[in-house]
This record gives sequence, structure tokens and C-alpha cells, in this order.
Amino acid sequence: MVHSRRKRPLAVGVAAIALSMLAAGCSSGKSDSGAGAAPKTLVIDKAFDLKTADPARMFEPTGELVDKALYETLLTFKGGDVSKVVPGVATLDESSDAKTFTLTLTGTHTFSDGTKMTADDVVFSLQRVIGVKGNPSFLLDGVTVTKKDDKTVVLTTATPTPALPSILANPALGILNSKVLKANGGSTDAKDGAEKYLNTHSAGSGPYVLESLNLASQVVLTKNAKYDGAATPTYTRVVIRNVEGATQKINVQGGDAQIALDLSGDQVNGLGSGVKVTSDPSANVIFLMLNQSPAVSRITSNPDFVKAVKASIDYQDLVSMAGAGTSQAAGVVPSMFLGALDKSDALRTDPAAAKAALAKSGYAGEKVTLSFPSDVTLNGIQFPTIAQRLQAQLKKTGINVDLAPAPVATELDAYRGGKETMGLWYWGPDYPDPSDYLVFTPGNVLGLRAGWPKGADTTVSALATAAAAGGSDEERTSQFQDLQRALNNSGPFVPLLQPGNNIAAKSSVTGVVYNAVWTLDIAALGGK
Amino acid sequence: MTRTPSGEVALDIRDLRIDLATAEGPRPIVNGLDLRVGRGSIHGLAGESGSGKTITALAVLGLLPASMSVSGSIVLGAAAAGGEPIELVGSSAAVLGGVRGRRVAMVFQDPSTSLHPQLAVGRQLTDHVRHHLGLREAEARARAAALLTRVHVPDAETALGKYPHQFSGGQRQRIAIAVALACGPDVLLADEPTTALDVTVQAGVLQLLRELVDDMGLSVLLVTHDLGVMSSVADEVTVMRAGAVVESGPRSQLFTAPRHEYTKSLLAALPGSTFEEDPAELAAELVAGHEAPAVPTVLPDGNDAPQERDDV
Amino acid sequence: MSEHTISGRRLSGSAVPRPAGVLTVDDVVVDYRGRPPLRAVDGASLAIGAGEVVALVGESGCGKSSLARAIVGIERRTSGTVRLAGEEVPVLGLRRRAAAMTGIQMVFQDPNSSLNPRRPVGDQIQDGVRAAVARGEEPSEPHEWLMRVGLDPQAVRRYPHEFSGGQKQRIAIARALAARPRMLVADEPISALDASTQTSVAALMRSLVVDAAAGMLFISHDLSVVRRIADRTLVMYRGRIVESGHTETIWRDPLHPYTRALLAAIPVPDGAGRLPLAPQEADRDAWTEVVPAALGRMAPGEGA
Amino acid sequence: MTRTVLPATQPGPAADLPGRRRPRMRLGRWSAPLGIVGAVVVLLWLVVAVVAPFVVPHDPLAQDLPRLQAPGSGTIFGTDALGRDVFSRVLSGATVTIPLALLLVVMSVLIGAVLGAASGFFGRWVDELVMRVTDLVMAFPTVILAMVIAAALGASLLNAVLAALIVSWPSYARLTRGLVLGLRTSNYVVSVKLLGFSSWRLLLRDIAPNVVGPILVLASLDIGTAILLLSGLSFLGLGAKPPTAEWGSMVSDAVQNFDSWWLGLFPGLAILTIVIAFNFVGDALRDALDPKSVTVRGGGATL
Amino acid sequence: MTRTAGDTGTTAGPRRNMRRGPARVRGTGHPFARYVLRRVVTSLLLLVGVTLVTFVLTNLVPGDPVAASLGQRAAEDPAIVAQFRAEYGLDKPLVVQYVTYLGNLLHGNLGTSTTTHNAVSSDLAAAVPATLEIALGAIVLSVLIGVLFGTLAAYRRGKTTDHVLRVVSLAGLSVPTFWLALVLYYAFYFQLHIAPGSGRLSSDFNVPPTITGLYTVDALLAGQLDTFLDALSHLFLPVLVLTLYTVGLLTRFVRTAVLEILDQDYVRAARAKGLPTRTVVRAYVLRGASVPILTVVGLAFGSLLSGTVLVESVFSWPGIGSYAYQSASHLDLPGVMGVGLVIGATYLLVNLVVDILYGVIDPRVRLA
Repeated sequence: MVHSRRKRPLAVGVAAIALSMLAAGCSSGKSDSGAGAAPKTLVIDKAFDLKTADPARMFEPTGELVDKALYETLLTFKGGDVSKVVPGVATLDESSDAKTFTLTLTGTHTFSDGTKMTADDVVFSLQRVIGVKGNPSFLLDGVTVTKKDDKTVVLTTATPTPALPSILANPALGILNSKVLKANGGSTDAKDGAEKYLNTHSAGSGPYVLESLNLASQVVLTKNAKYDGAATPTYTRVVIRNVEGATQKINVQGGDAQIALDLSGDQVNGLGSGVKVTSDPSANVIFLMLNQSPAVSRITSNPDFVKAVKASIDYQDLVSMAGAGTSQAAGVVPSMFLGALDKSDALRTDPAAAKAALAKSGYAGEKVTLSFPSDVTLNGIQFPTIAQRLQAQLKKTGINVDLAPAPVATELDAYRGGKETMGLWYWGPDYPDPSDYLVFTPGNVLGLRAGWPKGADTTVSALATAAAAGGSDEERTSQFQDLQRALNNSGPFVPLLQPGNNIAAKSSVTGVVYNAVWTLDIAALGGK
Repeated sequence: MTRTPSGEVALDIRDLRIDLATAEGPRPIVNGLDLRVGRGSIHGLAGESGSGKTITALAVLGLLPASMSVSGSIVLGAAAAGGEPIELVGSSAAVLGGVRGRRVAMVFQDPSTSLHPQLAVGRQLTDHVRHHLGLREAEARARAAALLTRVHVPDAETALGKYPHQFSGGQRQRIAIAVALACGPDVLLADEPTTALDVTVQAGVLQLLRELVDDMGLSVLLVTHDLGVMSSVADEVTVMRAGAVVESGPRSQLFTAPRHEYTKSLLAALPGSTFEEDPAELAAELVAGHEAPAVPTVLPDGNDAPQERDDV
Repeated sequence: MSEHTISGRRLSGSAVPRPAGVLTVDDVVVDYRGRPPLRAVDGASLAIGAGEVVALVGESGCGKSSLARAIVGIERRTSGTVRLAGEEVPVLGLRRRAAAMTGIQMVFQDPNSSLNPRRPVGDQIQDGVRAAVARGEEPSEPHEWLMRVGLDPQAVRRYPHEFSGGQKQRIAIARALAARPRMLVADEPISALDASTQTSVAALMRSLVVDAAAGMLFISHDLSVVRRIADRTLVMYRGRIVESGHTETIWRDPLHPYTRALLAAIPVPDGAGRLPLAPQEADRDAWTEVVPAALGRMAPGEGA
Repeated sequence: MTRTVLPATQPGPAADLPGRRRPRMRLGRWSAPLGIVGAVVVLLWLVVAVVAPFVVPHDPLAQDLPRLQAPGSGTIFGTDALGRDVFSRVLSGATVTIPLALLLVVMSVLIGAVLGAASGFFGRWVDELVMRVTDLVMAFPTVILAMVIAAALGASLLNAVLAALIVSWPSYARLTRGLVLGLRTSNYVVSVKLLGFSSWRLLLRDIAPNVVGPILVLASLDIGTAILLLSGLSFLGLGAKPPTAEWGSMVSDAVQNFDSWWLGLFPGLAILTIVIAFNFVGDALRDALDPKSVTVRGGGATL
Repeated sequence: MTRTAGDTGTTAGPRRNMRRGPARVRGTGHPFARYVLRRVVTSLLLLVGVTLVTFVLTNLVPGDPVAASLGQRAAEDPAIVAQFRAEYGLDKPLVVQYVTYLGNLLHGNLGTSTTTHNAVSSDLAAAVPATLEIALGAIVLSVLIGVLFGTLAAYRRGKTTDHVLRVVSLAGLSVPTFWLALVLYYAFYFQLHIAPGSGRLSSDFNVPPTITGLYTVDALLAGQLDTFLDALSHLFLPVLVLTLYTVGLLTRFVRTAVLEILDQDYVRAARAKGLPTRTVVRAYVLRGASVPILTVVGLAFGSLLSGTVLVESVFSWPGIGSYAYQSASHLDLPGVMGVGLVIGATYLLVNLVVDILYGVIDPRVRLA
């Protein structure tokens, strides 16, 4: 009647929707509609530190996790054992001087577009890593890659590189389809422009292909139909979502996700019976750094103050805060690596000694700034929580700490520039070898960040030189232990925690094995 | 121009009392008003602003704010087509709904505010017609166009599609009158219908009112404070002061031989000829005179929502 | 249009009256910017002498208020001059008005907006007194002024909201008069008031102004009030003064068709039941014409 | 000539009015009780803000209690992930947030009112400049602009206040400008101008007092908004630094320990109660001091 | 502070003039079209201002985007850093950088995000619909509820209904959205398992073919009813949280506006015509109040955009708020600039739409 005119658009709209539904046959948007009862989609919650899916530029845990599923490497590790390298797409023949590595492709490996993998692809992939100067290019520093024949590639180095086989297992060195890449702007020098392509497609022979990638929210993988490798993936579709620790817990409890990768020791408590937790020590070490440059701080560069700090910290309290799986880091080298320090050599709490050292240092109660990344969660451990705990502990000795949290993006600059008075950071290994930890010595990367130039501590430097020279495992072990004792004694670093890595998975998911390099081999997961 | 009122009463108001509920208790606004509007005549209701004139008109339609209570009797005479007289005080929402706009219509003071600025004139002329008389849109529009022509709005067909602001003030008031007449009411309540208009325009509107009464047998209750207007068109006049009737009677008698002091003083206050006067005496006059105590015209101090008695 | 304007100017210019004008308005034009621009006042000239009350009448929108505001300097004048005792009245800006110029004051239509709601009325009248003193006039007391406009002298400490509209208007008048102006411009000062007080307030204004030997320009659309208080009357239509001169002369024998229509449309409260004459639409066209004889009309017995 | 004295049957309105009264505040029938409840709660929180440092059962920063304890066992609101007493921290939060919110609003009012008044009073290029700047600031959603500013300045409560200040003064500038603009052309200001008073005098004596009321109303309603904004910024990690007991960052801590509902519930309730209380007060104040009754109608060009 | 429009109506700015009616807009030609055109031009200028402010602000940040965007190892290598700087034009003077940016902008090129390494335009194209979906949902819902509540409160002025609605709307304005989001998430998802988890879609659903970017609409267009329902269920909590705040705002404002209209003669006239209350409310009262309501809806939309930042962070919603937060904390200049532009443009667009709608709903503006 009066308003009848106005009702028309609504009716038209409803009709339009109904028609469109009819036309489209009202299909389902579910990814596995019509499939059998078996669970086919796997949801993994992970706190992202993803920067790219391009193996030649990727070197963060999330990238390793993703690229492990997309690409195959020449050599690899089996399960969680990173101490022993096994053949991947190739077998290895290593010269006795550890300078020549001959890799022979085994069987046939097919890229997702159907082409077969050849030595050209291997050479291209490795040379690209070197040439584009991305994050992982240092892995192949000094390595020359040459093709011997269609099945064989030879890697040569000037100096003995015993670590190269385990380096080759890194997904950053995954083999890419050189034809596809070249067609999409790929090259083996700095002009390479294939990253964009690799962030939307994958060009590998791995068990999965990239369906979509959003660096901020989620990565979706689908099963590679052309995959002819050993393990047949159980899940046809894998969604890796960027979810922070606390929400991961809810999600895995609520059934929204099947796997949570970043739960703290605290959070894995009380997950309930439907969730299985795999706890392993991680190879990460959280440490406190005191700047040794008097220009940055008069007080933190004072050796007595450093001693006072080391003796003030209640390490056991920190461990209990961090929860299950976490232990005190005895030295900078993580416990599972060669040359790790024994627990008995770890730093110890000694309030009396702390007070004495503090008095000697001439500390007058001034504020000392502790900088830390406010948005970093490592194995579920919040840096702000640790920082606040440290602040409270140091306060007991009479050290007044001012907390200066900042997003990691802003803070990194100050950290790398050696401008932080005190810093709370962590070190994750680039490869599973103690030599990766020589960065903690004067004049080296982390030493410089702590205002500790070459020659600042000759004792430590001498020990470091000795450790770098190498030798038998026993020799290396004792050299690295000596170095760490010296570091604990006089260095500007205070190793605090070696967090546990907790993987919480629905009990329906089988085959959950933690790997220190790529966290989880998605293709190896099973379902029941 | 002589008029022969039919003698029938179109609207019979007896002992009307309206009280405003205030924090200090009920405050009388209209205090025992008696008034009869004869069929086919104009009954003028005069008085100062705040004397309760507008409130009385609203009371006829049952449109007083909820904070006001009404007692007494307002009887709407039987319709021309027959039927029983209707008591409006205390009657049901259904009865009032059938009376408003249909049997009794109202024209407000300012046509620039009483017509909705965002609705086309045609819509405002037809929506109640369609509601009351159940006409189709086309029928209602035809009727509206005829009405506009009747009130001398030129080019009625086009006018229906226009908006109020596209008309002059005088035409707007003619449109407002057309809106009121659309359902063919018996009684028209005209609340200061010319006060907002220029004097030349006012003359036209007054002529129209007279015409409608004479030609259509309309009964009008004309509320105004302007004695000139009253003298021009009213057949009967009632003078109100502070909510009560002071004097009532045929126009000529009231203007030429007022009985009540107040009526006399009102007439005397009309501007006469030029004069010189001592300011002190004038001031004294103002001190003694005061303005009448302010009675809220419609809404007392904004704390009471306009509320229909019947809306739920 | 321009031709009309020129002739209008010349003709009204000839109507300068006898007493040496306290206020001389010469050929004032007021335009409002907009699309298209609107000419509100189209070349108005007038002069008002001491102790003289001049009324300005016309329908709403004819430019009465614009002219009044242009005279005191609230509205910018496109052209033309306004002089108070021979001195140019400047347009109000951010700068304070010179003491001499406080000799022209204004009373507005809406009494509710004429007073600062947060100051006692006595203080506001005192402002007027201060302006008078600054100009070298005798000091006076606010309560005297309250008394003069018929209000309780004790009320000086009260605030505006405690007064009725008519009372507020009288306070505004008191403030304006306290400045002892030589010229008072009143823009529809009584139209917002109750009918019963309109006449008295108008009469009061007249007598106070005449008493102080000041001039007054009194704007109104109520012709019957104007007839009662104005010595001379100016009739305005569409921005132009179409008829001017002695009030009674115009009232008795209007010459301009607009003035005639205006007067004929006034309903007479005589109880006779006569309908006022309503002009036809077509008549309006005649109202814009210039009738030279209608300007500068003299009182009977007065004259050249 | 007739002079009629109208019969005075009723006393004039002036007769029954008391002698001196400022413009009266009218409290709505119902807004008053709510306003009073609000005022009491605000007062309580203000008292808490003052005395919290002296009366809280625990040092809000001390980490000496068992961690993540549910309310009841020895603590009223439980303990957080670092073993701090949530009750003490919630109370101490008042000391942190309320003064800063007040500071923020006072500064916004001062800056906004001065710029708005200048804009409305002087007009021309001053007006143009101020209004374009407010347009620019208002084109950003507040939280996002504050976020960028806080990111640029570094996280700290004072920087958050500064960021909030940058986004919040324009509403006062707009309000003040509108009021001053209306008043500047109002009849009474024009009247005073005609009396030869200086612009400064007009501004201070005739305009300012009539602008204060509406600004106060807006300000009182804005205190709540200020608290919400500051705690929101802290929630995002752009405000309070740890270990400050600030409500927003306490709620954000709760995200990390989702099971421990008490971590987030109580600071959130604290925000809710204080904000709603301020809003009740502001609302009652608005009813009492309806800005519309203060702004002056009329003026301007009439044709 | 969120501009609450201060229900006073005094902050509505230049629009108030338009409500005064035709007196000021008198004239022939098409002053309204001209007015709109002028608005468009000033809006564009304002947008340039927005980019400038964002640019300056972002460059005030003490950090270095290089450190933020490059990985550990790469940032140590001066050659890589130099290459990165050259690639993103960071090696040029600021003025040149800004002018280059504006130049690219003219060609629709918003630059490449240093965080995601994607074209900012494609990042935004993904984020904007996500935010739009909750913002539109919230605005539609809150307008419906707000108008209903506001009208009801005005009609029941001074009665219990009015007071209850007053308390409800004030409470809505007072709840911290981030906290409410958490509480609802805890209750409905964590404890009761009624609502779905975070994100826009359950993980076992594919994103529907992108047409509008709004998952609900796209799902319907694709005829995927189950996807539509899933997307709808994910919208539920974020929309609810945002709606609550806006409903509070709108209820207060609609009440004031309706009260003002109820006092108008034309409403009294409509009732005197004997029209049923329903018709009076819909055709007369709400139409009369539509201009001020429209104004506040425009303002509410602005505050909604602010609110989404906090809500998106709680619900891991990949919208513009999350993107803004991510870009701001990663010092991603192109990203932040892009967000600033989009938000500024949205704000200006909303204002423009509101202005045009004034003309649509008010003939005095349209036919001045």
C-alpha cells in the first residue's frame, strides 16, 4: 500500500540471490567436500616470522617449515636426528680432505609441473642461493658448484668444510625447477626477480605445492600430485596460520587447529587428553647482553657490574617461569651440540657475591636500560615476561633496571648497531655446529653488538682462535667448553635459558617429530 | 455579506479544563472553557499568547502532551451525512484516529514548519486521504490536484511533485489548508493561520477561509490574537484570558459594545492615531501591565515528550 | 536594473528633510554573495534628524533589516555612504569602534539573543553607560535606566533568563539608550513581543528617543504601530524605497501601488466583518515601478 | 488619546523570582540519579588513585606470590604470570591512568579551545589554516593515527598521551570554533561591539563564558574516551611499558594466559566502571547544561 | 579520542548550515553539484596531505626498515643492504622519495611493501574487504538497532524504557572493545564453543572465488551456501563487538534527533491528519531526523574503522587494522603510506557519500 514501492528492491535482491544460488547449483565451498571420512586438511598454528617462500632468501623457522614441504634437498636428515646426514635427492661422495663433494641424483624426481629434475636444476638452485645474496647465501660461502654430468654435481671448497653435508640438508638449499624460474625472472645473480613468483607458486619437487601465501596471515599447501618421493603425504591440504602462542592453545584445544608449534612450557599444561605434547629441548639460547663500550654505558662496561649482574640473576626461578622443557643455558652453545657446557659450569646465583661486586663497581643506583623486542615469542616464552622477571631479580641486589621494549623491527637496528646498554636476545643456530657460536667472541658479530671489539679480551680471543682451528670431536669439545667457561667468567653475555620446544598435536595426528632445522616435516605426519 | 448559520452546532466544548502536571502539582492551563462552533460559520478564539488557545485546539484532536490532563466535554456534532455526535474527551484511540484529519482537521500557524520539508506536496496531500478514505494513489492524486486548484494554487498537477520550499509562504499556507480539507472534514481548527504571513498575503488567505466556509459549509474554529483578523472573518468571537472565557458573542456586538473590561482594554490597546507621551507614564503603564504569565503554548519546558494518549 | 537604480537614487536623494540630518544615508547598496548574488538593498538614501522618528516598512525579505544593519555597519555596504553627524560610519571589524561612533546604537528583533545570558543585566546596561562616558557624556546608573523602561530598579543583579521576552527587549533598549546615542536603529523591536505590549513598548521607545533628542529609524511590518509613532515613513519594496514622507500623508493618500496594496490589506478591527483586500498576483508587477511623486511626501500644510 | 492600564490579575514573572541567580542548571528527572551514581563511582576511583600506593595489600610490582593463582586463595583477584597481585595492580592502575586521562583531556581542551576560538573569532586565513589541519587529523581514524605516532615516538605512556593529544584536540577546536562563530555574529556581541569595546574584551567577557559550558560537557564525556584510547594503545603495546600496572597492558597480558580469566577480567572491569561513571556524569551534565540553550540563535544576515 | 559527535549536534560542522534550509543556498544553477565537486577537489588535496603526514611521521621513526625487513644474515652484508636500499629507493633524499611516491601514486602504484614484498595495492586489496566486511556488518546492524532504540527512547522519553536504553547505550560507549572482544571470545568460543575461532573462514573451507572480496557475498555469488554460513559465523563476534559501541553512539544521537523532530509542527500536523503512528514515525519523524542521523552514521563509520584495529588484533582478522599494525611496527613505509591513503580516502569517501545523500534525502539541498 503506502510503502509497497519500497519493498520492491528487497524482493528483487532476494530473488537475485535465490537465482544465483540456483544457477550455481549451490555447491560447497569446503576444500574436501565429497571426500571420504579421513581427515584431509591439516591446520598448523605457528607464530610467523615468515619473510618469503623463496628458498634462496628464506632463513627463518617458518620459512624452513614451509620450504621443507615444497622443496627437496640434496641431502637431508631423518626424523629429528640432525647429527647424521642421509641422502636426499642425491647421494654424497665426500673427499677425505672435506674439500670436494660429489652429489649424484638418485632415481627420478619430478617437479610439480611434470619436468624431471636434472643436474642443471641443482646447479642453478645452488648458484642462485650464492648469487642473489639473500639471507642464506652465507651457507655456501666459498663453495663452487659445477655440473659433471646430467646426474652429477660437484661442490668444491678452498678450505675443508666438514659442515657442508649438514648445510646441504637445509631447505634453503632446496632444488628448484630452473626452467620455470628462468621463465619467471629467475637468475643466479643479484638481478634475480623470481621471488614474487615463488611467493605465489612453488617450483619444486616436494610433497606439497604452494596454494597461497600471505606473509602475515597464512600459508596454504596442497598435495603435489606429481610427487614421487618416499613419503606419501597423508594430508591433501595444509593450512599454516599465523597465530600467537596463547591463541594456539585455544585453537588446538577447541579443535580449530590440529597442531600448535609455539606453546610455552606453561601453556602445554592442562591441554587435556585429546592433545599430545612432544617436548624437546630447542637449540635456541636466550641471553642477556651488557654493553662493554664505555661510550654506551659507563656502568655496564664495568667488569664488576657484569659480575654483579651474573650473580644476581636467579636462574632457577627463570627456568620455572618458562615452564616444562626449559633448562638453564649453561653456556652459549645449546646442550645437544658438540662442545656444550656441563650444567655444573653454569652461572650460579650468589646474592652476597653480587652485592660485593656491585659495591666494587661503584654503581650508584642509576637506571640501567634493558632493551628487548616486545613482540618476540620464542618457543612460547614472552620476552617481556623474562625482562620483567630479570628487572625484579636485579632489583633485589639494588640494580635499577629500566625496561625499554620495542617492536623487534625497530629494536634490531639498535641491537645490530651495538647501541643497547643491556639487551635481552636469543641466538638460534644457523647450522648444528658449535662453530656457529664463535660469533659471541670479541670482534665478532655478537661481540661487536655488545661493544666488545677485537682485543677487548685476549683470553677469550685466544680460546676462540683455538676452537675455530678444529680437530677431533674430543678436542673441539674441550676447546669450546674452555671458551664458554671463559665467556661465563668475563664475557658480556649472560646465557639464561634454553627453552623447550613444545609441539602440541591432536592425538589424531601421528608422526610428530621435532627437527631442529625445519621444526616439523609436514609430509611425514600421519592421521588416524 | 450576511450569513445564516444553520443553527446546528458543529463543535460543542463545555467546561473544558486542562491541567499541566508539574513538580509543584497540577497547574491549570484551560479553566472551564465553554465554546460552540456553529455549522458553516467561523468562530474566533482571541486572547494573548499563552492564554490556552492552541492547547484548546489540540485538546479537540486529543493531541495534548501526556503531561496534560483533560476534563469536561468536547462533542463533535453529527456528520453532515448523518450519524451520532461524538464525545471526544476520553474517547478511544480508534475513535480519535477516525476523527483526526477525517472529521476534524487543523491548520497550523507557520506553513514553513507544518509541511514536511522532505516530502513532496502530493504525498502530504494524499497519504491521509488514502488512509482514511481507502482511495487508490491515482484517485487520491486527482482529488489532491482538484483541491489545490480550489485553494488557488496555480498549476496544480506540477505542484503535486514539488516540495514545500519551492512555494511562497502564502501558497504554502494554501497548501496546508488543502491538506486539512483533503478528507472533507466538518470542522477546521485554524491556529493563527495568518500570523506568519505578510499582510498582503494574509488578506488572500483570509478571503480563502471565508470562501470555503461559505461555499462548503465548513465550520472553523479560528484561533488568533489579531483582532483585525478576527474582525474581518469571524462570525462569533470568544475572548480568552489565562485559560478562561472572558466574553463571548457575535462579532459586531463584541467589537462595538464589549461588555467585559478585558475586552475593552484589548480593543483600546489597538494602535490609534499618533500621539506624544511622557516616557515615565508609559513606563508606569508597562510596569502595571506586565505581559501575561507565560503559559507554555504547546510543550512546557521540553521535559515532556509529545505523546499521544493512544500510542502504545 | 541599473537605470532604475539611478533614477531611484536621484529621486530619493531629493527627499532630504529639514532638520540637519543626524544620520545621512546616501545611496547604500547591499549585496549578498552567492549564486546568483542577491542585491538586498538597491540604492537607498535617507536622512534622519534629531528627535525624529522615521519608520521603515515593507514585507518580509524586502531588505529592511539589511539596510538597518548596513547603516550601523554590521553589514558590509557594496557602495554608498552612511554618516553620523557628518562622520562616516565604518563597518564593524575586529578593531574596536571609535568612541564617536558609539553615538549610533541598535536594538534587535529577538530579545532572547540580545543579552549575554551569563551577565547580570545591570552590568550589561553599565556597558552602555561606559560608552556614553567615554564619549564625554554624563555618567548615569543602570538602575535608573531600568526604571525608565518600566522595570524594577532592583533587578540590576538579575540575569536575562529571569525576564520575559518583552522585559528583555526593554533591557536591551535601556542598554542602547544608556550609551546616549544620537541615533537609534531598531530592527523590528516589537514583532517578537506579545500583542498587548507591542504598542506600549513602541510608544515607550518613541518617547525616550524624542526625550533624548536623538533620531530613530524604526523598522516594522506592523503599519498600525508605525502610524502611531513615526513622524515620517519609508516604504520599501524589493530593496528600494518606493514611497517616503510624512506618515499621515502616506497613510491617508498612498501614491505608490505597493503602498496602496499594503494599506488596503490591513484588516480593520471595527467589527464590521469586512474582508481586507487581497492583491492579485498580477498586481505585484506594478509594485516595482518608480513613482516619483511618492517620494519625499510632505505633511499637509507643510511644503515648498 | 487613550492610555489603558491593563488589569493586573496575576503577578508578573519577575515577582516570584529570587533576587540573584546565575543561569540555572536543570537536571533531568532521571539523568540526575545516574549522574550521582556516576559521580560517586568517579569519586571512589579518584580516591583509589590517590591512596592506592599506600593501601594496596601488595606492592603491585613485587613478584613474590605464587604465579597464576586463581582468585580466592589468599588474593582477591588472583595473581598474574609473574606472581604479582592482580588486585593491587588493578587499584594501582587508577593511579596511572586517571591522571593521564585528565591531563590528556585538559591539554586537548586548552589547545582545541584556543585554536578553535582564534579560528572562529579571527576567521579568514587563521580559520582556513586551523580547519584544514583539523580536517587532516580527522581524516585518520584515531587509533591508527595514534598507532603510527606511538610507533614513531616509541612506546611509553607519555608518548601515548602525546599521540592521543594530536588526534583529540580537533574536536574541541571544531566545537569552540562553531560556538565562537555563532556568538561572534550574535546580537548581544554585536551590541557590545557597537558600544565600542575591544575584541579581547568581547572574547573574554562575552564569548568565553558562553563557550565554557558546552566544552565542559564534551570534555566530561571525553574523559571516558581518553581512558579507552590510552588503555587501547597500551593493549597494543604502544602505551605503558612493563612492569607498569596499567589496565590495557594487563588485559593484553591476559591474552597470553587465556585460561587465567581473572587476569583480563578485572582490569577490564576497572576500565568499564570508571568510563561508564564518567559518561554518566557527562551525560547528566549535558542534560543540565544543554549546549543548545547556551548557543545563541539568530544573528547573521537577514533578508 | 573517538569523535563521539557529542550528541550535541554542535560538532557536526559545516553541515549544520544545510539543515537550516534553503535561505543560504538560494540561487539557481546547480549549487549542489558545485558543492559536491568542490568537496571532491578538497578531498583530493586532503589526501595528498594525508600522504605527506604519513610520510613525515614514518620517517621520524628511529628504526631502520632495512634491519626490519632483511633477515639476520643479510643485514650484516653491506652489499645486500645497499641493494635493498636501492631497490626500495631508500638511498635517495627524503624529498625525492616523497615526490617519487606521489608520481607513482598517479599511476596507481603504491609501491612494494618491505614487509610482505608484495605490491601494497594487492596487500590492501586483500585487507580492505576483510575490514569492510566487519565494518559494513557492524554499521548496518547498528543503524538498524540504533534507530530503533533511539526512536523508542525518544517516544518513551522519561519513562523506564528511555532510562534503560540510556544506561545500555552509555554502557555500550564505555566498554573497552579490545576487552569485550576477549571476553566474548573466551565465553563463546573457548568455554561454550558456540562461536568459531579466529580468522575469516574455518580452515577446511576454501576462500570463495574473489569478486567483491567480502567472503559472505562471494560465497553467495558462487552458490556456496556452507561457505557463506561459515563466513557469517566468523563475522558474528567481531561484528557484535563493534556494533555494541556504535549502537550506543547512534542510540544517543537518534534519540536527540528524533526528540527535536517530534517537536516539529509537521509531526504534529501529521498526527492531526489522523495518520497511524507507524506511518508518522516512518514517513515523517525518521525522514525528518534522517539528516542528523546520516551525519552521525558517517562519524560512526570513522570510529568503527578505529575500533577495527583493536578488534582485528583479538580475532586475528587479516584486515586493514592488522595490516596497519604490522606495517607500523615493521617500519614498512609503503605499507603505512598505503594504509594512510586507504583510510583517509575511506573517510573522505564516506563524507562525500554523506554529502551526496543529504541531497538525496533533502530536497532543499538538492533543489536549492
